[in-house]
Order: sequence, then C-alpha cells, then structure tokens
Amino acid sequence: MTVSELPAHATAAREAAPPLPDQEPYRLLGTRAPDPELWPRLHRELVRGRRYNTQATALTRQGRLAVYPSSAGQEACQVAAGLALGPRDWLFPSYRDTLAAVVRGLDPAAALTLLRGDWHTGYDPHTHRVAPLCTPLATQLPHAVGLAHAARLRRDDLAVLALVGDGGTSEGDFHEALNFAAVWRAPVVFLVQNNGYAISVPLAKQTAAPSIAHKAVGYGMPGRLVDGNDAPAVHDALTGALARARAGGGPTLIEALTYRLDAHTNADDATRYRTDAEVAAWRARDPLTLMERELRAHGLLADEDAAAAHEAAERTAAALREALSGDPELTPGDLFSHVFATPTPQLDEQRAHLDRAARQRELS
Amino acid sequence: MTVSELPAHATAAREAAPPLPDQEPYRLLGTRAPDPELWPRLHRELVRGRRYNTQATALTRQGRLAVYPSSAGQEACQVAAGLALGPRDWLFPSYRDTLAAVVRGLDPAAALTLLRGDWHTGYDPHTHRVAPLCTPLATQLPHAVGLAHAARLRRDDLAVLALVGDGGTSEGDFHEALNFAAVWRAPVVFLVQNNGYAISVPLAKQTAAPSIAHKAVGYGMPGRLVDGNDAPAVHDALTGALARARAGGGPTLIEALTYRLDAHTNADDATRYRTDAEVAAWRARDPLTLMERELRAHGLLADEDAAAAHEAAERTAAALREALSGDPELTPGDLFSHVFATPTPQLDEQRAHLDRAARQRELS
Amino acid sequence: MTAPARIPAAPSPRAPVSMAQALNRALRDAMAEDPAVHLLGEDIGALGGVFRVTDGLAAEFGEDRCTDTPLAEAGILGAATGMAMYGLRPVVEMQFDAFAYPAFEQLVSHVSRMRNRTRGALPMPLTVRIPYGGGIGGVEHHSDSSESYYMATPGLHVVTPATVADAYGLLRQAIASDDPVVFLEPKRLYWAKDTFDLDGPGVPPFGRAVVRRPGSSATLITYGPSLPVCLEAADAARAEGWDLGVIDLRTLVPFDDATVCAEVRRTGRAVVVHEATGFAGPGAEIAARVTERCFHHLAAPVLRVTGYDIPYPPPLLERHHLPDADRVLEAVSRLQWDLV
Amino acid sequence: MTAPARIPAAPSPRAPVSMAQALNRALRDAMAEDPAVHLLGEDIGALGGVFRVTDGLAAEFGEDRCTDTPLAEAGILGAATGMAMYGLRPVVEMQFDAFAYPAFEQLVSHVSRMRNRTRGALPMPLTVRIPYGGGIGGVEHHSDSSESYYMATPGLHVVTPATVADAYGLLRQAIASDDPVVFLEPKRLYWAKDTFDLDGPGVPPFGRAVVRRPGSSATLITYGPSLPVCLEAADAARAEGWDLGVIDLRTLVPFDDATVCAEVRRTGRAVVVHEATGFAGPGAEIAARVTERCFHHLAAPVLRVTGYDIPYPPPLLERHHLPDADRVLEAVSRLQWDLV
Ligand SMILES: Cc1ncc(C[n+]2csc(CCOP(=O)(O)OP(=O)(O)O)c2C)c(N)n1
Ligand SMILES: Cc1ncc(C[n+]2csc(CCOP(=O)(O)OP(=O)(O)O)c2C)c(N)n1
Ligand SMILES: [Mg+2]
Ligand SMILES: [Mg+2]
Repeated sequence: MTVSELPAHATAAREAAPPLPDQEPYRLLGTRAPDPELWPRLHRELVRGRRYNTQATALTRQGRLAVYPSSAGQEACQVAAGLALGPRDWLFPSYRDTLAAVVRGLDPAAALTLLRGDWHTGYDPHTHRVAPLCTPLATQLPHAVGLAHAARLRRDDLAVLALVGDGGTSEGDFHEALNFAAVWRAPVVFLVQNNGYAISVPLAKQTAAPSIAHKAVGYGMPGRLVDGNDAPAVHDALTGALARARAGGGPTLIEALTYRLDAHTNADDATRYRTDAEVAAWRARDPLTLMERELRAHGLLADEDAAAAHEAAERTAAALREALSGDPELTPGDLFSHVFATPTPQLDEQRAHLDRAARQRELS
Repeated sequence: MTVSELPAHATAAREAAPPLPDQEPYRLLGTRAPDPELWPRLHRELVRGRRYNTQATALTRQGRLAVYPSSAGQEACQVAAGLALGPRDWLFPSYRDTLAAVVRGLDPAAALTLLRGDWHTGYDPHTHRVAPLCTPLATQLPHAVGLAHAARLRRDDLAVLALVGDGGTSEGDFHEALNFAAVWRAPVVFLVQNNGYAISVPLAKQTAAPSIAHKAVGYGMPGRLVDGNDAPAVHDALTGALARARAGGGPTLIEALTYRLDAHTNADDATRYRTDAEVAAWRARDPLTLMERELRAHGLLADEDAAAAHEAAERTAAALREALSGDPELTPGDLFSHVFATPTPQLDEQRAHLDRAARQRELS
Repeated sequence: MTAPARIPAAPSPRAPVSMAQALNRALRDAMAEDPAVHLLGEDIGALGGVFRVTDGLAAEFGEDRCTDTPLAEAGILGAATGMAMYGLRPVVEMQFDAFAYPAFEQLVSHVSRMRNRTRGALPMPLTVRIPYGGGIGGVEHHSDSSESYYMATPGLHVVTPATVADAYGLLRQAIASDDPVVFLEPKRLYWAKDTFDLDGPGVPPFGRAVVRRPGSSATLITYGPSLPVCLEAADAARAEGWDLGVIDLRTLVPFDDATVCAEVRRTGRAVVVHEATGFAGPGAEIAARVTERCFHHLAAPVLRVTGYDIPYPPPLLERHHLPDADRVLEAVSRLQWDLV
Repeated sequence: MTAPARIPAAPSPRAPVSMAQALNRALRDAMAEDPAVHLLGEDIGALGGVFRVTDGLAAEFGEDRCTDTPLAEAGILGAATGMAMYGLRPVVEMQFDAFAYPAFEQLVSHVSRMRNRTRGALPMPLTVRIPYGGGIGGVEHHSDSSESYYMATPGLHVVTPATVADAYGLLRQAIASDDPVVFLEPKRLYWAKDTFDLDGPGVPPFGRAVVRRPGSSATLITYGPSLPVCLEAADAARAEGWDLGVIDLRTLVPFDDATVCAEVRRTGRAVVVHEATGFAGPGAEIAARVTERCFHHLAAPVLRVTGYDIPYPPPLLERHHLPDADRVLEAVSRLQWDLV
C-alpha cells in the first residue's frame, strides 16, 4: 500500500513538494548582463546607504542617538528590500533595517526615532507602509503574515516583505509565522539576512541545517539561497517572490548570505568573537565594491556618476545631521495619551501627578 | 565563487545534508519475514493495549477517571515506544501516551493519576524513567532535549524518546526543541504520532509540508516516515534511531502515520468533524488486525496464543478496575507540601487555615 | 464614572440561555454587523470550540471569518495583531487559560503596546477570549486564574462577565472597542442560565462596577466566577445578622474606583473575593487602592479570600482551594465587629 | 524568621567591585564548587554576556559549562528544565527583561510546578537570571520591571539584590537552592561599586528583609534599583525633620512579613517604592499585606510610589516615569502628619 492508497487524512497535506533550495547562492553580478536602469540605481542607493550607516554611527558618538545597529556590509539586502517593494506592499523591519525603510522613502530622522529615544516609532506606519521597527526577535513575522492574510481575504493584491536575522530563525515565532503563511498561502516573503552572527553567536551554534533556506522545506514553501552582497541578485529574488505572492502563489523564504562589517551596535565589542582576518575577507566582498566593479566593467559607471552618487549620499548625511542636531521636543504628558483610545480616569490622575511633579521641579 | 569559497561564517553550518525522508512510509508487515520473538510480543502488548484503552474509557463513564484521551488505533506506536526503549532510556509522554508508559512497566493506575485527578503525577519519574504526562502541547520536547543533552555531557549513554502529536508540531516549542537537539547532537528521538487531527483540526489546516518528516530537513537531522499502524515497523524505526542517538549520531524525527479510532477524549464529539466512512477506512487498518493477520499467515499465532493474549489483557483490565474502584485517599494538606522544598511561612499559615476550614466543615 | 451604578437586570420575556449561548450570540451579532470581525482559534470551526462558544459560526459566516488555525498560540495572536494592523477586528479564542501563556510575549510586548508605540496610528481593536478559572474538574493547566498577569500589563483592558447579560453585553463592547481586551470567561459559569433582553438598553460600559446587592454591614468585592459565591455568602450572612453588599467589578481594567469606594465608605468594611492565588493577585491591588482611598472610613483592614498560593490543585482537591461561602463568612467574621 | 535583621555590611579590606563583577564572581565560585552548575544563554560565552556578567567563564570552564545556545528563550529554559530533571543545576541568563517573555510558558507551566507536580520527585534547582528595570537609556523592551508576573506565580522564589554583597551572596544562595529562583538583577546598579567580604559570614538568607536604615517617622519599603533612591530620599528628608527608615526586601518571595511589620508598627507610616508599574504591581501586595497585619498601628494608608501605569517610556522620557527622591518625599508628605 502506498501513501496515496492510505485513508484520507494522512495524505491531505501531501501536495507536490516544492523544489529543494539550491546549494549555491543565486548571483547576478558577473553572470548576467547589467540592467542599465536598475543596476546604476542600486549603486546610487548602496552609496547613499553606506553613508547613512556611517553617519548614524557617528551620531551615536555625539550622543545624538542612544544606540545604532549598523547595516554596513548588508546594504545590498537593505537597498534591494527597499526597492523591490511595490507602493502598496508592506515592509516589516527589525531594529537593523532602518536603511530599507529609508530606501523605501521614509525620512531618515523619522526612521531613527526609536534609536534616538524620543519615542518608540517616529512615523505613521501607513504612510510608507512600513511597520514599526521591531526589537523582540522574530515577533514581527506573525504580524507580517497576519497583515498579508488580511489583505488576501480582502482581495487586496499587495505583498508583504518581512525581514529577520539568522539568529531570529531559531525563535518559535519564526516557525509559527512560516507555518501559518504556508497553510494560509499568505502573500508574504521572508528575507533572512544571514550575516553569520547573532550578536556574538556564530551560525554553527544556531543551526545544523544545510542552509537556512532549507528550513522552507518543513513548511512546504520554496526556499532560496542568494548572495546577499549581490544587490541585483537580492533584488531579483525579492521581486520574483513578491510577484509570486501577489499572484496568489504563496510565501517564499529567502536566505541572503551577507556580513555585518560593523559591530552588532556601537555598544558592542566585535573583537571578542571574530577575527580581523574574517572581517577583511568579507570586506573584500563589500557589496559596494562588487557593484561598482561590475558597473565600471560594463561602462555603466563614469567617474561623474560615482561623484554624483557620493554627493547625493553627502546630502542625505548632512540632512540627517541637521535633523538630529537639536534636542528633540519632548512632551512628558504624551506618555499617557496613547495607552488607550481614551485614557482611563487613573491615567488622567497620573498625568496630573506628573505635571505637578514637573512644575515642582521647574520651581525648585 | 561557490558557497565553499565564501568567507567563513556562511558555510559554518553547511555540513552534508541528511537524506530527504522517503515519501512512502516504512513498512515491515507484509514485506519482511516475522521476527518470531518480537512480533508475537508486540501482538500481545497490542491486545493488552487495546483492552487498556477500552477499560480506561469505560472508567470515565463510571466517574472513576475525570477524562481519558484514548490511544485506541494508535497502539502500534504506543507499544513500539514502550518496548523500543532500553532500561536506562527516558520516555517523555504527552497526555495521550499513558499506554506507552504502561508498556514500559509503569503501573496503569499510577499512569492514570493525572486523569483520575487525585494528583498531577502518580509515579516517581525516576523509577521507570518516564517523565510526567505533559498537557501543554510540545512543551515536553525541550525537556527531553535538555535531559538528553545533560546525559551526553556526563557521557551517560542513554537515549530519550519524546512523543508529540501532529498538531503539536505547529508550536514554537517543537521548533526550538528540534533545533537545540540538532545543534547539540543530543541523543533524542522525536516520534510524531500523526493521527490526522488536532482535536477537530485536520492535518491540511496544520501544515502544508510534504510530510511532517520533512520538517527534519530544516534542522539538519534525518526524518523518517513510518506506517504508524505497523508495530514492527515503528519498533524497528525507533530502535534504530535510539541506537544511533546512543552512539552519538544525534537526533532523529520520525513521523508515524496512524489514526485515533476514538474521539479526542471521552468528552469530545468526533462526529462533528469526521465521517463514519473515514473511521471505517481506518478501522480496516486497525493495528491489531494487521498484526494478527500477519502472524496467523506465518503460523505464528495459534488460537491458544490469541486466547492467552486476551486473558492477559483481561487481567490488566481487571487490575485497573480494581485499583480504581475505591475513592482515592486524599490529603488536602498535601497541596502545600511540595510547592517548595521547605514551605514558606505564608504557606504554613495557609495550610493551617485550610485545616481549620476542613475541621469546621466536618463539625457543621 | 462618578455615580454608583445600580442597574437591575432588565426583565426579559425570553427563555433563559446559558452564558456560552449568550457569548455565541454576541459573536454572531458582531460578525453580522461588522464584516471586519474575524474569529481565530483552535477547534473553533467545525467543532464550535471545546465549549461550543463559536458553534455554528463557521457554517454561517464561512471559514475565512471563523478560522481553525494551526495549533500555535503565539502565531494566532501574532497573526491577529497583523490583521488588526490591516484594519480588521480579530477575536481570538485561547482554548484554556494556561494555553494563553505561549502567546504571552505577543500580548505583552506587542498587542498592549502597539497603539502607544505608534502614537495611535496602529490601534489594536482585538479581543482575546480566554476561558478561565476552576471548578469544572479540569486536569492540570485547565483551571488557572491568570488575571493578575493581564492586570499588570499596561495597555490592556481586562474584562470578565459574571452574568449572562454581561456576557453578551461586555463581549459586544469588547469587540467594538478600539483597544485590546482580554476577555476572561468564567468556565464554571458557561452553563449557568438566565434570561436577558437583547433589545434592552444594554449593560453598563467598561469601567463601571455594578452593585449586585446593596448591603449596609460590609461590602464583598468580587467578579466573574466568584460572584455566585458572594451572593450565596450574603444570603447566608443574613442569618448571622450581617447585611452584606456585593459588588461585581465586571472590568478589572479600567477599575471603577468611584463605585467601589462609595460602597466601602458607607459600610466601612470590605472583603475581596476571587479564585486567583492571593499573593500579588488581583485582590492585592483592590485592597491596596480601596485602603488608600477609604482609609479613614475603614473599621477593619480590607481582607482577601482567595485561592491559596499554590499551583492549581488536581480536580479531586480543587474544592479545598476555591473560596466558598464558608470561607467568605469566616473572613467577614474577622472584620472586627467589636469595634463598631 | 521572627527577629528583624539589621545586619550591617561587613567591613572589608578588599577593593570595591561592581555588582556585575560580584555576580561574575558568584557564578565562578559556584561553578568551581559544583560541577553540576551549567550556564546557558545568549552571548554568554565568548562575549561574556552583554553586561559581561559571564565574562571569562567559558574560557575557564569550557563551553559545555557556559554555553551559547541557539537564540530561543523558551528553548533555553525548556532545555534547562530537562537538565535539572537529569540532576544538573542550570543557571539561565535572559538577555533583557522583556526577552524573558518568550519563556513565560516554560516558567509558569513547568519550572514553577515540576516539584509540586511530582510530589518532590523532580525538584527544579534552576536559576533564571534576568537583568531588569530602567534608567540605562535602553530602547523599547530593554527596561521592563516584570517582577509582578513572577510574584504572582506560585512555586518561584523571586530575588533581587540591591547591594554588591547581596549580589554575590543571594546569587550563591539562588544557585544552591533546590527550588527555582527568578533572580532579578537591577541593570542600573550593575556598575555600582562597593567592597564586600568574600570570607565574611555571608548575607542573610532568602526570606529575610534588611533594615538598611533605621528610622522613626516612617518606613520606606523597597528593593533592587529603588534602594538608592530611598536612601537618597531619607537623607534629604532629614532637612524636613523626618527620620525615615528604609527596608530592603531582597526577596519578594518569600516575603519577610516579620521584619517589615515590626518596622511599620513602630513608625505607623509606610511608603512602598518601586519602578514597576503601580496597578497590580508588587507594591499592591506589599501595601495590602502590611495593612492587613498592621492596621491599627497605621496613622495613614500605606502609599505607593511607582512607575506610572504605562508602557515603559522611551529613553529620553524615562526620568519622568522613574520614582525619584522628590516623588518619594512628596508621598511622605501625604502621610497625614497632622494626625500625630
Ligand atoms: C526575543 C529576543 N531575544 C533576545 C534579544 C536580544 N538580541 C538583540 S539582537 C540579538 C541578535 C540577533 O541576531 P540576528 O537575528 O542574527 O540579527 P542581526 O543582529 O545579526 O541582524 C539578540 C540576541 C531580542 N532582541 N529579542
Ligand atoms: C499549548 C496548548 N495549546 C492547546 C492545548 C489544548 N489541546 C489539547 S489536545 C489538543 C490537540 C492536540 O493535537 P495533536 O498534537 O495532534 O495530538 P493528539 O491529541 O491528536 O494526540 C489541543 C489543541 C494544549 N493542551 N496545549
Ligand atoms: Mg545575524
Ligand atoms: Mg493528532
């Protein structure tokens, strides 16, 4: 008796298995003729993205940001994520993904509010369809699935892109989100930026899987491995998966192999857990260098293009410095305004108490 | 550049992938010559197991058990689990797995204490190396991994068998447990009894995976699909996986395709979610029938063997009826005795309060 | 919020229904009125929920409106959070109190904070229904009273009906609320029957306690499964010459200080009664805040009659743990009557 | 447990160390003494923990004794539970307060109940270290005070040091305990330095509060990160003519009724101070139980100075939320001094 001859239930979920992920990461740089529109654009955003990262890190040293988890080295993923989304799609970022939100159109200062510390979120998520930066790892993934599912129920053909790190894939919420997405055929794409570390913990202590992309198999969704420092490849993989999602094809898991060139955050000491040689080897695969080399080889990047890109990047950096130069305006009473639609009588009392204390403090 | 040429981190976990699970369930009945020792023993335990199930269900109707989640139909898994374990191995059962514990040697009445309701666990887990029956789904799996890991750290070459249902595989704890087990190469075997339903929810709403065994791929461990109504096959698969675990080969995920012939518990109404035809189709694959047919075909089950098996089963049932016939002895003060090694002063006060209230009640 | 609410149950011409049926009707009416209402949970479809509260709803509204999810509570609540972000109004069923714990992080780190995090841009019109409490002979993990976890989490409304009318009315209010509501359903009252008037003026709003029984000697403050216990105690107390009032809090958050304090100031004595464990339990907050506000009216400290500070007992022992009328009266007797 | 414990810090010849260093030393000494002690957590190996509390321990004892786990808190605590079942003595580090929530189910449904479930056959000699509280400029989810969740869970000891000596001594006691301990480390005191005497008589045991400062006018009851605030308030109060006593609870479970009540009966006035939100917070239990036990000694209701009932604020606003000496004194001023 074969499985298909068994009585009903056992075969219920046994649709044709999606193909196994490739063992070799998907690459476009050096394997395909450049897209003369898209690739230079990716390059400009990579340059701007790197500058954004160095500027934000500098702002931590000046006390203008409480903390900054840099995405330097991961800009190919960030830029591709920001550009691959359609205007009606949603992005679900983690704390490290402000750049993706900025590339999508969010004001950099607004994207950084959480990390500056004047509020938890500095933008209306509806405006650019960017969910709040999420701090508890992988917890944003079920939200992404839920929003995607809701859209599908309403025949609203948007897609959702959810970002997570390699470490985050170990959390139960990763599992539950991917499983719900597959069962519901929700229009959502999961992009794992595998930068090799969860703070200090290397991937080998995180999973024994052949690849993170292979985790897709257990959910019955396609898994794909891409070179995360190859911006066109990440962009292409995301665009394809998002289109598939919008068309009702269901979710995809994409693993992008990349590296964080900076420490986990400005507060981290990366020398405790990785060698200079390792960093140098990855620096040689800097996504900017790879992109620039390729464009120059194909005559798609003249010196003046490069200069223009750098100037644009400097304008972003200057604007960011400027926006964060003053002290933010703070209204302590706001602490009580948004807990509920209408504050409870108790919160009103407490707000009055805080106001009195603040006045007292001013007087003394 | 291929993946092996990438700088360090990305390839760290990329060992050779374990083979994909077979799409066809592993079977021994009808495919292999019977083991004249083991198979008749399996048969006797199946007969006894079925009788145990019907007796326990009958005891719910007499108010002797608060509730009973029957494993009727799943006896091949239960019996194989109970017999495959070595004396130093551990079993981590769910609420449905009292039979496996009984086959392992636990006194039936002690195994049923949770379901009778006089205490949460009726046996010392060390005696037969059976963890407490676990009610919150999949939460016992990380315990099994932790115990297995501890044993490995101590070079104590035992193995651990953890049982879970198809529904339980959707929980985050399933994911975390399997991942920890694989990373730690813990000597643990996960047996999923896929009976097609989580109470009323069919497998198709639980997962879109090609099989539950395929979930092993994402953890880098072997996954195996077995016919869960073929007791020798389940026994063989478990024995192999446990031996591999003891030898340091790491964890295995085994999916056993089976069916629960009774309702979820005596309190459930299974007609709300499944058809008589479906039940009948599975009843035709009753693990007892399959086993008996095979033994008879090979001349390994004479009528007097069958009669002896049924007599032994009746003795188990009678002993169980007898053991649960009286009201259990209850000592309300026990409620305070085991919360901490030494009760806090507050608990002592509360115990005194309860004692006073009890005395009062007796007086009035 | 200032006047104490003494609203008697509206007389109804209808046949009595059980609390489970009233809840079912509330879900059905809410779904019929607002297509944004979606139910999610384990076994809520064909089975109608293990307590049958969603009976018939999948058949009536389709599986997209009443969905059997995969078995994963964090996933359910997390997905519901995303659905609320989209603009839907999800109602989640947790199968039993203790099985809401896997969703604790989603509830505490996201559901309760999303509105505040986004200055109101992402409200959470989401209801989490949790059958809670003991007294039904459930085995381990099926009888927890977990309300103190939710009370201690800012950003959540915590609601628990004790009557059939409130079951209907408060659930409708919960679903209509633009804020997340933890809706605690007292399991052992699921089968309690009463009449209620669907076309009446409705029940008092969130944040309003109801004096279920006026009394002049002392005030019993309670909610949910312990309301019948307190009413029974009040009846029995009459024989001893005590005229006990009984307040049903209905919503633990927001808390109705005005109604509670008005009563306690009048009687000068109070006992808080609930099933949850006492230490750091709901009664701690209630006793502390009543004492803060009514100190000089009190003839005796506010006492608490609660479950003991132990894991919930096995079914054959639970009656020793659960507050009953005797324990309530014993506490009342300790309210220093000699001091009058 | 009856005599109030007024044990002054032992004089020490040693150089001052930080609380983080004292905790590190406690872990090291426990590991050296007992091979059953195993540390599990995220980034506790090469990195030494984000607060460096496990610095050097993987190097000294090997990765099997100080293990960087996969990133999954329920998995960590669940695995530790299994290790404890085997007979080991696991010490788990949660990286930040809010990141303990994913492990809530394992803690509440298993760790706290395993001994009771098995009538003592499977004790849980397991310590869960959780850095908690605010005041360090952390972004969302990095500054929660979650002690009320743990206090409301029977079967857990809840411990929180406020001094360097207690950090060492209480952590050693926690690891040596045969019961599970939630060990709350006040983040903002990690860098506070003090001397302490490793060879001295040790600190008082679990369940014993310490009067850090005797006082006759009123009693401040506090713990962990709020102890320095209360001592500062007591200093400042002297100028106003108030002689405030300060009690450091040290362990929230077990609770030292004897020491606390003896002080409050003497002064007749008390204020509970903590960072956690007030509603259903730790102070509710403390105020309620002190009132129950000391009612006729009280000149005023026990007041609470706590965080507001809001999600923890962003770093630039947290100082408005955190109780400071001014807020403590303001509460003291409301203790009805005209009634003396
Ligand atoms: C639930 C939870 N646990 C722990 C943390 C603390 N933490 C913040 S970042 C981090 C590592 C994350 O690694 P990864 O997912 O690989 O993302 P990356 O930082 O590399 O982008 C940890 C442990 C957290 N934010 N959330
Ligand atoms: C965490 C948790 N959620 C929900 C439940 C309630 N519940 C008990 S059994 C069950 C279905 C389990 O299905 P499955 O894992 O397939 O095991 P089976 O009952 O079929 O053996 C559910 C939802 C539970 N026990 N634990
Ligand atoms: Mg990473
Ligand atoms: Mg099942």
